[in-house]
Order: sequence, then structure tokens, then C-alpha cells
Amino acid sequence: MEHRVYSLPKKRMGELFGLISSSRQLFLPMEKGGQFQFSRVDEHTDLEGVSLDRLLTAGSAKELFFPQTQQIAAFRRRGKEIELTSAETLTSAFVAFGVRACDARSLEVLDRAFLGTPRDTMYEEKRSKGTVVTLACNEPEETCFCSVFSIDAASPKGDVETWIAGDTLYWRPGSEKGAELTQELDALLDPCSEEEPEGLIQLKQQIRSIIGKLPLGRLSLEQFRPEALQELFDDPAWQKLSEPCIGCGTCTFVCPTCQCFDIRDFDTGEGVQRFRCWDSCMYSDFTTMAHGNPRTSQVERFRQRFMHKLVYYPANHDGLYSCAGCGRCVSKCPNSMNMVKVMKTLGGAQHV
Amino acid sequence: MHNSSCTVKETARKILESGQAERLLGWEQDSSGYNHAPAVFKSAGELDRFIYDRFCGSNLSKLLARLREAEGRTAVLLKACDRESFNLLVREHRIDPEQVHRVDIECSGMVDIEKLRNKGIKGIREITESGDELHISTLYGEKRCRSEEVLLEKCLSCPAVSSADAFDAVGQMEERSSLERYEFWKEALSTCIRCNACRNSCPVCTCEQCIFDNPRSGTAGKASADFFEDQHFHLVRVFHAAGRCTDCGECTRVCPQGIPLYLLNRKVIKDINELYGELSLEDKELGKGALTSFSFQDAHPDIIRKRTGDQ
Amino acid sequence: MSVDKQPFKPLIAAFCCNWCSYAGADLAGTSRLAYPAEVKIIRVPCSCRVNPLFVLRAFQRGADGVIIAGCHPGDCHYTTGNYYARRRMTLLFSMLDYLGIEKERTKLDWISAAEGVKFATVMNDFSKEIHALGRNTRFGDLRCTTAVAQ
Amino acid sequence: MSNCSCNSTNALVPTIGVVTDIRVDTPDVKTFRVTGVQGGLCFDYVPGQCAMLSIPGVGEAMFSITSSPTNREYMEFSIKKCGILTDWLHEIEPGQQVAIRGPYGNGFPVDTVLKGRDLLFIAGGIGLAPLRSVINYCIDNRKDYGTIDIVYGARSAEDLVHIDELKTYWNSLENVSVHLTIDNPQEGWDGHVGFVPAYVQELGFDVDRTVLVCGPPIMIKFTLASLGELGFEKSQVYTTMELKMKCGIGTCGRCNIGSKYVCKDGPVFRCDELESLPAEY
Repeated sequence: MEHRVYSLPKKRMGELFGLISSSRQLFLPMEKGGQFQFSRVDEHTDLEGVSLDRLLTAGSAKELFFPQTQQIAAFRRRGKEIELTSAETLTSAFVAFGVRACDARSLEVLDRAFLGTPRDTMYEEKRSKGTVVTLACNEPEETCFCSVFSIDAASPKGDVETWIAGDTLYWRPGSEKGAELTQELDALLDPCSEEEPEGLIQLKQQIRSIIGKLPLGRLSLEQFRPEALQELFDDPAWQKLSEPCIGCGTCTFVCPTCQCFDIRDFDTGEGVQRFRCWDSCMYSDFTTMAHGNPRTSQVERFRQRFMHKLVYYPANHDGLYSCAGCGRCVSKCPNSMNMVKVMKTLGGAQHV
Repeated sequence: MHNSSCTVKETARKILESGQAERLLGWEQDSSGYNHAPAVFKSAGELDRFIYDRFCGSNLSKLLARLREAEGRTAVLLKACDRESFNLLVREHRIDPEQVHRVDIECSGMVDIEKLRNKGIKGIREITESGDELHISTLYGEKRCRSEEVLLEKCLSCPAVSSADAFDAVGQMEERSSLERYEFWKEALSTCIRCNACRNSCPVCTCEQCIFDNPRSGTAGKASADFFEDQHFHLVRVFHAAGRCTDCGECTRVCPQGIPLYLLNRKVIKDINELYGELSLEDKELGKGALTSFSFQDAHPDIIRKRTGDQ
Repeated sequence: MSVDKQPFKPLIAAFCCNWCSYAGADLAGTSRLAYPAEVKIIRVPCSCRVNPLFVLRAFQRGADGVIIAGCHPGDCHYTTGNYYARRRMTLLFSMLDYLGIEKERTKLDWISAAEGVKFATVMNDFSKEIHALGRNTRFGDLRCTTAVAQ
Repeated sequence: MSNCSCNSTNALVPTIGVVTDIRVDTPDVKTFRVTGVQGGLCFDYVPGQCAMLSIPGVGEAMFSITSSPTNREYMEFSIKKCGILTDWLHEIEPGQQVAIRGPYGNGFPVDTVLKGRDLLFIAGGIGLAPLRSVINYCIDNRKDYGTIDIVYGARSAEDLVHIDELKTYWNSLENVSVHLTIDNPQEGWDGHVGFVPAYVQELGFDVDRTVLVCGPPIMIKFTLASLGELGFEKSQVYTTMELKMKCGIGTCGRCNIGSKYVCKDGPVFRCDELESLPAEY
């Protein structure tokens, strides 16, 4: 399905946000406590804090679809009786604007994990209500390596794809959902006469030329095949690689493709609320059972995370890697250990 | 810095060559030029990967505590800000000083790469230093920046590097109204993602099992299901370190959400200093901390209620 | 929901040392001295037994004020427990104040077994303060407090 | 009980069941009989599948269903006291409601591979729980299966679960043989003494049967070695795995091992499949 391109003067983007937020919830990358986060915007929000220049939000767009904490059910216990009092609340329709190509890919990764059989209905609900408006990366960072996973940051896939080229916002629906949103914004968006306006072509070229120069853009995935599972698993390099790991969950929590969660009960005194919350395979209690723990040291936990992303997940999902090269782990690890170092070390000599 | 960088590497080489230690805990160079990771070097031959420059902010003493079981002596490089936490870990028997070859190294302040990015510097390729200026070559051209503007928060409390008063920010916070403080912390703490980076990197957090990991403690929530959980986690974290925190600044450095945790730790230190005075070295050596000792003349908690300038 | 329109009935947690303040509460009772029913007494072996977590937990579960009552300095059944409690609570109250939680919501006082009158006075005064402050909205778990309000 | 009108398709939301009977099997194992609130099964399942049982506010955990689905009246769970939830469950009385969701896992291939085969069941301790489901299923569909041999061992005579069923029911059936063993000699025990793997070798089964093994990891390991020496192929042997589980639907990540999720792709694995997984269980 080919959709046409629309344009809007950049200075009128405030109006665009206003129009979107009049009918749906709108989430934009905003500055909050010195960091950038996807935050809810409404008519009272000061749009000063909106930042579409900063490449990445601290947390990824995943939290809009798979929130850190989500209620599953509520119970009340009376004597021997247990009453199921409520389940999760429903989501209203929302738009996430300014999602980068890597985060958009990560949703594809999560889709396969959550929407298999049986389906995760809580995720499905959020996914069906959310419209993803992606934004091309005009200025990629040195920590970016999305091109390794064949992601094109110059032409990010989404329900709507957008570009900011000079003073113009270009807008192109990429799905039915996106076409619907576009229709609602009819009053503002101006259809372009050409299939691809000159400004857009130039911007894409410019972005691709920067991506070509990125220092991490040429990592090789050749080594990470399902057949190499045993060999990679047994690689003695894990010991050395995991040495600086302090077992915090930063990499997993900022990661747009990490999906692990825990289910917990909270006793309010009046009832019990059951919720799920993000969990991390880096934690020692992640796999602890009453009778023991199959992963007793940080080496094993560390290995699990990267093996899952580079080998286990692709083996289950037609070779799709569970990494989008966003580079958050590269910039956020307290001890500077990350996906790139793992790929370089295990991926063979061609990287050194 | 460049000079001391070479000196440190030379010292490291001598230690490993002479066999003064079996291994050396230092930093390993990363191709990014700034993302150096702590690493163990087992021989002089491995030292070509060794680096000591403006981007070696991490405190090695906690990793050292993890090497407690290792055979033979371990040499460790300690910057001024890391020494107190090393001493504390020795006092609390987390490090056996007999097994450690301690090397105090010079430091002229470490750069906070986040602060550089917050200045709008993107696509960093290489950072060089000339005088007190950083020259940053990026994908988007050459940039310059005065290094003192982008020092890690912890460096600002280091007398060797900065003349700033570390408690200034705490003082300013105290002067705000109660509601303003509440709103400040609500915004700051509610961004917490409970990744535990602050806890796991903290050299004084050395419990075998943290109460936040113990399912029987009743506080083992991993999520910020309610703002109270954020307040609770950070209060407990700060309080467990109260009287022991050495202001090494690791928690602030590692927080992926940029929460100004130093404002909490330094508040406790400031309170302790003002109310109980600094502990003597002798007391410290006896393992006494502000909360494990007392004096008959201590103030009554009502002094908190008598504070003015609130509401 | 009309939670706010209902008259405010505060909840006050009072941690009382078994050897003095708890006996003080007894004396207040046997002397027919009135103190508010919203003060819920929790008996502890010593004021020093009050882990800061207890205070936090009380607030989490919907307390509008927390008071700790122990033996007068020098009178501790365990010799020095209350001195440790004094330091600990000073730092805790200071920290809570710093986080923007109203400093009037926390209190520590010394009440002996003979001070039934003082017990009633302290609790009455504290309760008045909490009434004046209103509901604790800055430091409680919504999941618990909405349940209480209902 | 008011059943809420929530979206019941959410796999993580349990239904309410009730414990109708509790049987003490051993000093630390009890068997709980669970039905829906209105009686009957909470859901359909195949032998070897599991269910998530929880007491809200206490905990939730995965247990294998030890009754056979041919029993349409109730499900049974044999549960060993070994953690927060199980400690709690061991204190309850009949009539207690529990939250239950499932079924989870793949189960044993009773209607395909196992059909028409001679079967050898080998269990250790509480490991009999999942196998008991298959054994009763096969007994209830007797004509579909060949001979049944059951080798079962535990630390002591008191630790043998479902002992009445073993001794008086299964043992009395035609073409079903029960072989019991305990680890150490004890007074009043005139049966075999010794570890299960050694006993299997001693009994010396011929190799034209399909084997189902379940028990502690160390027992499984040595039993597989014994079977190998007897000439069994890995592809003839099925076993179950246990890893920490939370969601039961293969998304929460903790039972991930290699490209498999134990809660979804397991807990039953053929031993040759197991070999291709990284050794982290």
C-alpha cells in the first residue's frame, strides 16, 4: 500500500499536537528532570519541553505499550473465600509521536514475543490502541548501530512516518491506522504534489551518508546463528566480558526489546492487587526457585541476556534479532559493558 | 592529565612485572574513547588495553570487594574520591587489606559524558584535551568545551578539583518550602525505573541479600506501582547508607534517569556533620558510625520541627 | 468520590516503649484521662526497636502522623536504647522534611510510666496538629489509602 | 461469589477454584483436590500439563497436575512444602478457595508417540506427581497402551507419595508392575533398597519401550546414564524440566533456556531435544 506524502510548516507543529491531543492521548519526547521521556501532552502542557532534536529518550517507546507496572487483577480474601474483584483497566486511543526507527523495530520484536500463542492481551490492547508516528533521525549518535540490523533511520517504519527537513515536517501514513489519523488531521496537513518531495530526498541522502560514517555501523552478525548456539554458549570470553557487570538492571530496563517481567501481589490491607512489573535477567533472584537457582553467578546471567538477544530469539523468530541497535545500553551501563562489546568479542576477529 | 595517565600505566606495569600483585584492577580502553570499563589485568602484557584518562569515573572498590575470594594479592587504583569507600570496606571487613596492594592515583576530575551531551554535543568521535579545554571531534564538526563545566557531580565535592561547596545545593534545597521540595522530589523520584544501578554500584551496599530482594521482607517490590514506592526505595537506600556514605558519587554517576541522588546522600552527611560533628578517625577505626554511637548531649528531634521557612 | 467532604478523621500511629510510655498510656487510662481514639498504640520493647521502616510502613498504610514515645534519657530499660533512637529519628525526621513531607507529621517524645497526664497531653496536642494539617497526601500509598477512605 | 465480567481471555487472570479435599502423603507432601467453585474441572488438560495456583497476597507458583484428565470431577496437585506459598498451602483446610489458571505446557504425547507402546515410568520423590497423571490416563485407556512398568524410589518409606495407589491399585492390575525402592535400609521395609538409577539397571528392562522419567535433576542424570547402558536411545526417553516460572505463557522470560521456554515448549522434553539446549538447568 503506497501512501502519499503530506507536509506542514514546522512552526505549525504545535497546532498539529493540539489537534491530535483533542481526540486522543498524545505522547511526545519531553524533558523531565534533565532527561528525555515520552510524556503525556495535553492542552495545558508547555510545549517548550518537547524535544525532537534529542535523538533518544532515556526510556524507550516500549513503556507506552508494555508499562513498567501494570495491574493484572485484584482480589479480596474473606475467610476461605477469594473474590476476583477487577482486572486491568482499558486503554484509551493514543498516539506516540517522535518514535525513532530503532524503537519502532523493537515493537516488532515485542509483537512476536507477546502476540504469539497464547496472546498477551494486555500488550495487545495497548498495541491496538496506539498509533506509532515515527521520526527520521537527522543526527544519529556515535552509539547508534541500527543499520547493523537493517533498520533504515532515514526512512523509519511506522503507522505514520515523518521527517523534519529544514522548516518542513513531512508526513506519510504507513498503515491503515496511520491513514485514519491522517484523515483526522486533514485540516492541517497539505498533500504534496510529488510522490517524494525534493527536500525529503535530500534529507534521506544526508542521513544515509552520516549513517555510513557511524563508528559502530559495521558490526558483523555473521557469527550469531542458531547453529552456533553451543559454541557461543561455551565461549570462555563470557567470563571476562561479565567481569565489570554489577548485576543491576539498567541495560534491561532501558532496552526497547527486553520483555521480562515479574508478577507480584500487593496487599493493600483491604484487598490484594496483582500486578506485573519489569524484571531483569541480570538479577540474582530472577531464576531462584525454592530448590535452587540454575544461574548461580553473574557470568551466567550476563550470558543469558546477550545469548537471548543474539541467538535464542532469532532461532525462534526467523532470524530477527532482539536488538535494534538503539545504543541505550552503550550509553547507560554504569560500568560501560554493552551489546557492542559482546558482539565485537564474540563476533570474531573482523571487528578488532 | 596526560602525564599522570602515563605515570599510572607505568605504575601498573611495575606492579604486575614485579609480582607485587597477582592482578590489577583498573580500566580498559574502549574504542569510543570514553566508555572505559573497569577490568582486571593479570599480566603486564595485557596492559596495552589499560587506560587512565578523564573517563575513568567508576569507583573500583566495590569490584575489589567482589574479588575477595581470589587467590593472591590484588592491586587497586584509587582516586581521591574512592579512598574513603575503600577504607570503609576495610573497616567493615568486606576487603582484606592484607590481600590488597593499594595504589593512590592522582585525578584532575572526571568528565560526565551526559553533561557533554546535554550541551548539545552529538556524535562524539574523539575527545582530546588541551589545557583546561576539551576538543571534541564529532560527526557534526569540531566542538570545544571547558572541562570544568562537564565534570561529574562527584568531582564538585573534591577539594583537589573544585572549589565549590558540595553542600551548597543541599542548602538551597533546604531553603525551599516544604511543598516545593515535595514537588521537586516527586518529579525527580517518579522517573526512577528501579533498575538498582544506584544500589548495585554503591560501595557501602554490601548486604548478602538486600531487603528489596528478599521476598519475606514485605518490601521486595520491584516496581514503582505507586509514588510511595519511589519515595520508600530511595529513603531506605539513603538511610541504609546513613553514617556510612562516603559521598563517592557512584549512585549519581550511574543513574540512567539522571536523578540527583547526591542531594539525598549529602543531606544526611550535612545533618550528621551539623548535629553530631565529624567522627574522629579513631571512632571510625572502631567501626563506629553516626548511627551506631551517641552522646548524652544529642539534640532532640524536635529541632526539626523548629526549623523555619516552611509550609 | 466525596472523600474530602467527609469530616477528616486522622489515623495516628504511636509506637510506645513497653517499659515507660506504654505504662504511661495505661496510667492515663486508669486515671480516666482522655486522649483521642484515632491514636493507635503499637507496643515496642524499646523506642530503639522502632526501625525507620516501621515509620515508613505506617505512613504507607494510611497514617496521618507517627509518634514515637520512649523512656526519658537516662531511664532506658536497656540503658542506652533511647539515645540511639534519638539520633536515628532525628535524621529520619529531617530526611522526611527534606523530601517535602510535613515535619509536623512526625514526633518523638519521652513519657515515663508515671506520666499519665503527660501521655494524654502529648497525644492530644499531636492529634490537634494532625487535625490542623489535614490528610496525609504526600507520603502514603494510594493503593492503601483509597481503600481506607472508602 | 460474584464472578466479575472482566476480560477472561487475559491469560494472566486466574479463575477461582476450591480445595475440596486434602490428603497427607508424606511428612512434607500433601495432595490437594481442586474443583471449580461450581464443581467439576477448572479447565481441560492433557497429562503432564501444569497449572498456576495462587493465594492472592501470598504467592503464585506452577504445579504439575497429578490427576488424570479422565477424571472429570476434580484435579489433584501433590505439593511439597518448600517455600512461602507451599508452606501456606500446607496449613489450609478443605473449603479454602484458590486462584488457578492454566493449563500450561505441552504435556506428554499420550495420544501420539506413546500410543500402543510398552511404557516404563521412572520417578523419584515428588517426581511421581506428573507421571501419576499419565499412569492413570493409560490405565483408564488400557487398550491403547502396552505393558506398564513403574520404578519409583524415595529417600525413605515415609517419603513415597501415593503409596496406597501404588501398592493396592496399580500393582493389582494386569500388565502393570510396580517396583519400589528406598535410598537406605529401614525397619519394616522388606522391599528393594538402593538408588533409582541402580535399581533400573538391576531390573534390566528390554529396550523396546518408551521411558518417562521424572525426579530431582541428579536422579534424572544418573537414570539417563543407566538407561544408556541398557541400550535405550535418548529419543525413547521423555522427561520433565523445572525452572522458575511466572507467566506460564512464554513471555516473562525466566524459564527461558536456549530457544525454548519451559512453561510453553516444556515441561516435557524428549531427551535428545534436551541435549541441544545449553546446559543451564
